[in-house]
Amino acid sequence: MSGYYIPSEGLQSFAQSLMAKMPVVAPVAKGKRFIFDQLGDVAELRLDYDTTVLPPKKVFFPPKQDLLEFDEGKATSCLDPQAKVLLGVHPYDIKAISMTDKLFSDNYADSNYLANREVAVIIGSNVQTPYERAFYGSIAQDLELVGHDAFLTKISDGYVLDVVTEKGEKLIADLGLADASAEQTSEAEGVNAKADEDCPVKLPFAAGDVSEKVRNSFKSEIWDELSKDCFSCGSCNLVCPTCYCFDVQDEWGLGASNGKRYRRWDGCLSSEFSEVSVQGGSENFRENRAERYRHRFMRKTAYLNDKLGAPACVGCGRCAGACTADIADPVNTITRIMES
Amino acid sequence: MCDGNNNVGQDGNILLPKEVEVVEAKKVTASETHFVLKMKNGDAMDYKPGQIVEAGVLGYGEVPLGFASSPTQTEKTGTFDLVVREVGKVTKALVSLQPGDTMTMRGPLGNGFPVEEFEGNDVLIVAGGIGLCPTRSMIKYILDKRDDFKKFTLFFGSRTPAEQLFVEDLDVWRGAEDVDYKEIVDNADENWKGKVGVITQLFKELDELNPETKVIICGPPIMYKFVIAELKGFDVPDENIFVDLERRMKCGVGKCGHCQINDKYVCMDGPVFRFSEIKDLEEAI
Amino acid sequence: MAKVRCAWFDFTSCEGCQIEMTNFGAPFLQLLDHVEIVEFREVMKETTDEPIDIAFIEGSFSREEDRARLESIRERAGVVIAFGACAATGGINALKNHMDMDDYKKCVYGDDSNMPHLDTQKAMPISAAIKVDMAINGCPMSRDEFVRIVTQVIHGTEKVYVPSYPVCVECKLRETVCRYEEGDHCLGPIALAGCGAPCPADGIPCEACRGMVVDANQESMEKVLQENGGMSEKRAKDKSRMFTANFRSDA
Amino acid sequence: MTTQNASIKVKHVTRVEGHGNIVVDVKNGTVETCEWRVPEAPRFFEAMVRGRHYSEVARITSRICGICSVGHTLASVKATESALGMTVSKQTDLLRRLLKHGENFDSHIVHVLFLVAPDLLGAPSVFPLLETHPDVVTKAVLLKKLGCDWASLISGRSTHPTKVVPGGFASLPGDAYNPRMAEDELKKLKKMILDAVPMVTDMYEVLLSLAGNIPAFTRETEYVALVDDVEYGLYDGKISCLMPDGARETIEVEDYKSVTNEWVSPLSTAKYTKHNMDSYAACALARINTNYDQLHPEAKKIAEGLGFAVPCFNPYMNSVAQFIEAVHSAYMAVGYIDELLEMGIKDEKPVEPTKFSKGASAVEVPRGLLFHEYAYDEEGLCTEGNCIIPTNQNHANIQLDFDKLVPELLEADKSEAEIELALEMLVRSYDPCISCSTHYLDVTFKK
Ligand SMILES: Cc1cc2nc3c(=O)[nH]c(=O)nc-3n(C[C@H](O)[C@H](O)[C@H](O)COP(=O)(O)OP(=O)(O)OC[C@H]3O[C@@H](n4cnc5c(N)ncnc54)[C@H](O)[C@@H]3O)c2cc1C
Ligand code: SF4
Ligand code: SF4
Ligand code: SF4
Repeated sequence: MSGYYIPSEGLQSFAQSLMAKMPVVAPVAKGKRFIFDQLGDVAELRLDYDTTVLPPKKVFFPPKQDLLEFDEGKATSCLDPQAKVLLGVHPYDIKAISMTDKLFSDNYADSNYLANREVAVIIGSNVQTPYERAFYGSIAQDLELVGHDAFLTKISDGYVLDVVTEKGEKLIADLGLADASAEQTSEAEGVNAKADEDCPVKLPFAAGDVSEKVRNSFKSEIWDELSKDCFSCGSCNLVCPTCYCFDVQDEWGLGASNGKRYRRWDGCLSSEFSEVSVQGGSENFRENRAERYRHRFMRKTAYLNDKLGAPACVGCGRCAGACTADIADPVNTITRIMES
Repeated sequence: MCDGNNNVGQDGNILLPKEVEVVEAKKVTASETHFVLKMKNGDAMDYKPGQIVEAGVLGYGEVPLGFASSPTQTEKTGTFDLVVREVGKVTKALVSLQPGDTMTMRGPLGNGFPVEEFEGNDVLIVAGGIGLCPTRSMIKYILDKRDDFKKFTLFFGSRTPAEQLFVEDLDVWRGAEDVDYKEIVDNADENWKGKVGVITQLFKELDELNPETKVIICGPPIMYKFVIAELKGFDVPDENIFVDLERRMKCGVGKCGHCQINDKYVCMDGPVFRFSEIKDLEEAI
Repeated sequence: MAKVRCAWFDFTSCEGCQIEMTNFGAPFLQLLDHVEIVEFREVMKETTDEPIDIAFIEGSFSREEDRARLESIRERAGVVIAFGACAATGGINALKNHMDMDDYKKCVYGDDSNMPHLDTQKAMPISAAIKVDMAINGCPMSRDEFVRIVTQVIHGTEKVYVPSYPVCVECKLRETVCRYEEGDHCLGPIALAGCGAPCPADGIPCEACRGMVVDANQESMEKVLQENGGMSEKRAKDKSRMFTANFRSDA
Repeated sequence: MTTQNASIKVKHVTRVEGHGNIVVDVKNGTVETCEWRVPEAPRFFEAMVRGRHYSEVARITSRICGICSVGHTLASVKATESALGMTVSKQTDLLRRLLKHGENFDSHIVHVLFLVAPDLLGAPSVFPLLETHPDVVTKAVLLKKLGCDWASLISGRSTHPTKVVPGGFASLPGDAYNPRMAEDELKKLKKMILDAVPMVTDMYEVLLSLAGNIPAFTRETEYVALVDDVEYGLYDGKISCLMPDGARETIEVEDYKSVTNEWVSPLSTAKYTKHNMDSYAACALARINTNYDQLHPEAKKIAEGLGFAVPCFNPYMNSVAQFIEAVHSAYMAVGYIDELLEMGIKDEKPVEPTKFSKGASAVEVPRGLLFHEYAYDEEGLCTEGNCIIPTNQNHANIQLDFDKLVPELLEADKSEAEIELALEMLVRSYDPCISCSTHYLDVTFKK
């Protein structure tokens, strides 16, 4: 649709005018890292962030989400979508969001996710500071960048705002933004065209080859070796923008018969994840670490490829950084398998 | 697959269950209760044999359970059956429900047995223990539409005579002409006059088995391997063998990830699988 | 619904878990709609000899002479809940389990250390003396978990779901920046969750006050403590004695 | 005299923290035995800290006591800071003082309103009061929650604080991860405290109506408390010893052992202390007797209203002193918050050690003076620790109170039940924290 120009010093007032319309969720600093949080003070906006601890999926699919409330045996849905702007989403996360959009709408549409998703306006942002573990430049390349409503690109003296949907256009219509000049637009295009080159880590294998080789390694002993230090902590699952597994639990309230049912993010690396009762007994279908570790890599590189049109990994590098034992990095693991 | 209309609750919330009334609740063994149920608000329960539901009690949770009745019964009476074995938190809350109480339900879910493919063929059903519940749905269906199927053989094994489910059905099947029914128990008691041993022994009594027979296996995981080995002896191809799998399920609609076996979601792609589809999936059986 | 008769008992502990009971504010009064407190020495004079529905036992089992009292509580109680880390795992008191009794007695009481009333044994969870039905874990016990478990027990659930995964899960769910990323160390990867991971969120390491997860990868933990936590081998090896002495492979 | 012989046996006297025994043996009108005993299971914290890293020590010694765990933590980090040559920032000092007031308020509310008030109302516990005085109990519960929230906001949690570490704070108040949010959290706290003032006034009215039920008993003793130039001694300062004649002596914290002079009694797993007299008291009464001038004017008004005057030698008045201190703490807190907001909150990292040696500290916890002392080796591992807790310091004083009180009660012809209650109330008024000292309060009367 249309391109606008925001001077460097105009960014905060741009964000401020968005905040006047609805809550703005954007990257802010937290300790040595960044998180997406509702902006309280526009000065805290950090578009120069490398990556966030948790991916922005949390905005639509909160780590803990109430599904229903009940009292005296009657259940009611807890859907309560709140319109907001999700500002500063990096391209790899936009890709991941379009993956979760698909996963939550396929077969049975899950309104607990989709209702939140539909009311959000997503403004993407180019990566100004690549995360040291990121490899988005060499994975899920074929996947089209869709799902966002507008995109901010940092150029030498400001930002170019590309508005790509009507939702986006509606949001900024009355902000009086200046149109971007042809030079500004082409500078932004240049920035985005070479974005992948700046990505610090490279995965030097084609997705199809990886998928095939990883599948074929199903019975290899390499998984035992790779997972030896694994804590089954599931951090690699939880920080992943394309992971979406969950657990459901009921919780009583303090009244006589009230309570709620909620879901929380779950991960296939935890040992309770694959426990089942069979014939009344208890069994675990992925009892040891190696099986669980393998399942994750199968999911990331092979199982979902057909459905998603790309591997279920966008190369954000979050899992690599989150794993205390440093064994979750897809680049390292895939390389080991490809070379085995 | 049935269309999802039955499934979607208020606000289009797929995870919001509907209310079901307990019509009958009968304790059939020390740990199993047989429920006869009816949808509230006049909704219909439109399912196929082998499909499942997420049944629950508010405040305790939901669990996947297979239909134990045939849709042919439901068409007539408007009721359907579930059998619940008490093993833990949710199942305990379920078995404590009494006639008139409310159970919550989402479903039908899953694929069920490919009934059309079975029509016009010989059918063998091998059920172990509580595996008789989901298969009862198919057994009843076949018996209700007996002319649509050729030879029908049914093997049922349980640990002890006391643990036998559906004793009234068993009585009928034992005497019935249109089903070749064979049963066995692992451990007999003083009143048991039948066979004692593992379920695979029943194959020894079969003179022949048409390799075109469609076979359903449902029981404890350990049973699958041995039954399939017997079927190999009769040259039954893997394409003709159907297994019913159990996994932990939280959503039942292909989202939560708990039931995933390699590429497959048991709740969406199953719980019924053609053996040829999953025999190479290491984690499946 | 009839009120559930609850009683609190204490053994070797700091009584902090009991004090947490007074920290609920208004929800505590709401809870009293369903719960009748029949014995709680720290806040009331009343006692009971009648059967109790739920007995909450605080403190670890650290003296043989306490066994009889524990057994009598078990006999009178329908459900026994280990209340807090000391009762659930031995807690901080087990930090001396690897030491020699004469040594630690002498350290604290000097020349008077041979007085017999100072004798103790290894600090153990109360499950070392009696059957325990469930635990409200943590040092101090988690108030949220208390409400979660008690409301379920009130509604007749005998097998209450409690997480079996490590603290890292809860840390991620609340988006805490990992201690290791801040240049610190942490026992979260082997520590049993359920607390909501308050410590890393507050900027300090998880000390695994709820004990370790089943099948904790202790070897990998030692390695991580050294490589990422910057600890000496000795410190890395000793690290998990604080709250998880009874879980260590050398226990 | 009719009570020639007394035979009362009460097991597990209640509403105190930890277990202690009283054995009184009266034959033919003569008191033969009158003993205060502490048979709590010893816990050996001083042995357990050996070999632990300085960053862990406060987390361990906090577990000495769940009720004054904030105080233990503060005493511990202060001793460690002294041993490691760490000087904390002004912001840390102010936040810790604010925290200390939070703990004092919190603990005093529990003691006065939940544990002592039932005695004054003739009830066995606070629970029957829910029926008879629902309004009072509800307010007490809310005030207790305020105390908990207040201390938790600064320290992470009021039982076994997380954020208080050697060198400063591990993180900003509340859930803040930046200074702007921290300031918002402090503003919230200020509002919470100010909103609670009317409830405190209501509690004052209740206490005033019950003041007549407080036993009139006096015994002159030595009072030991902290004196601080900055404020009414709580968080920091020097040790002051106040004699019954008004003589004062000031002692440096490093020389605490010259005050405590610990000794082991066969009656107790806790150690006893003594200084100039055969016993001394270290409690709210000791503090208020020592530092009355520095009380906040609003707290002085409450004291005057309650007819409280210093010096006060009635140990039962310790509970009244605690209530006055609670009011003092509320007003002081508001002042500290204003000062912090004026300075502006900064995101400070805890300061690092500059040496590894030995150091001691003193902090007033709700029930009296607390000392911690540690030594560290070059790796920052603790080589020795010493903790002297207030209840220990009060054991001998309780004993001497008993020695004077029991004959007086016998003289006044009190019934066994009355004597029993008077002794229990006396023990309770000290707000003893026996698990601190190392559980069972048995009162045994032998004939
Ligand atoms: C496709 C399918 C069909 C089934 N059909 C029937 C049936 O017809 N009748 C019947 O009685 N049971 C059936 N089950 C099993 C039933 O779902 C479990 O017994 C039930 O989930 C246990 O839940 P609980 O809360 O009572 O036990 P819990 O207290 O949760 O735990 C008891 C044990 O059950 C395991 N478990 C927990 N949740 C699940 C879950 N969702 N699925 C499997 N195991 C779990 C736990 O790991 C534990 O070992 C079926 C399961 C599946 C997957
Ligand atoms: S791979 Fe790493 S992050 Fe993932 S579960 Fe194992 S230890 Fe945790
Ligand atoms: S697998 Fe790792 S790198 Fe890939 S998307 Fe998930 S968190 Fe990012
Ligand atoms: S801070 Fe500790 S508990 Fe949290 S993720 Fe890191 S290692 Fe795990």
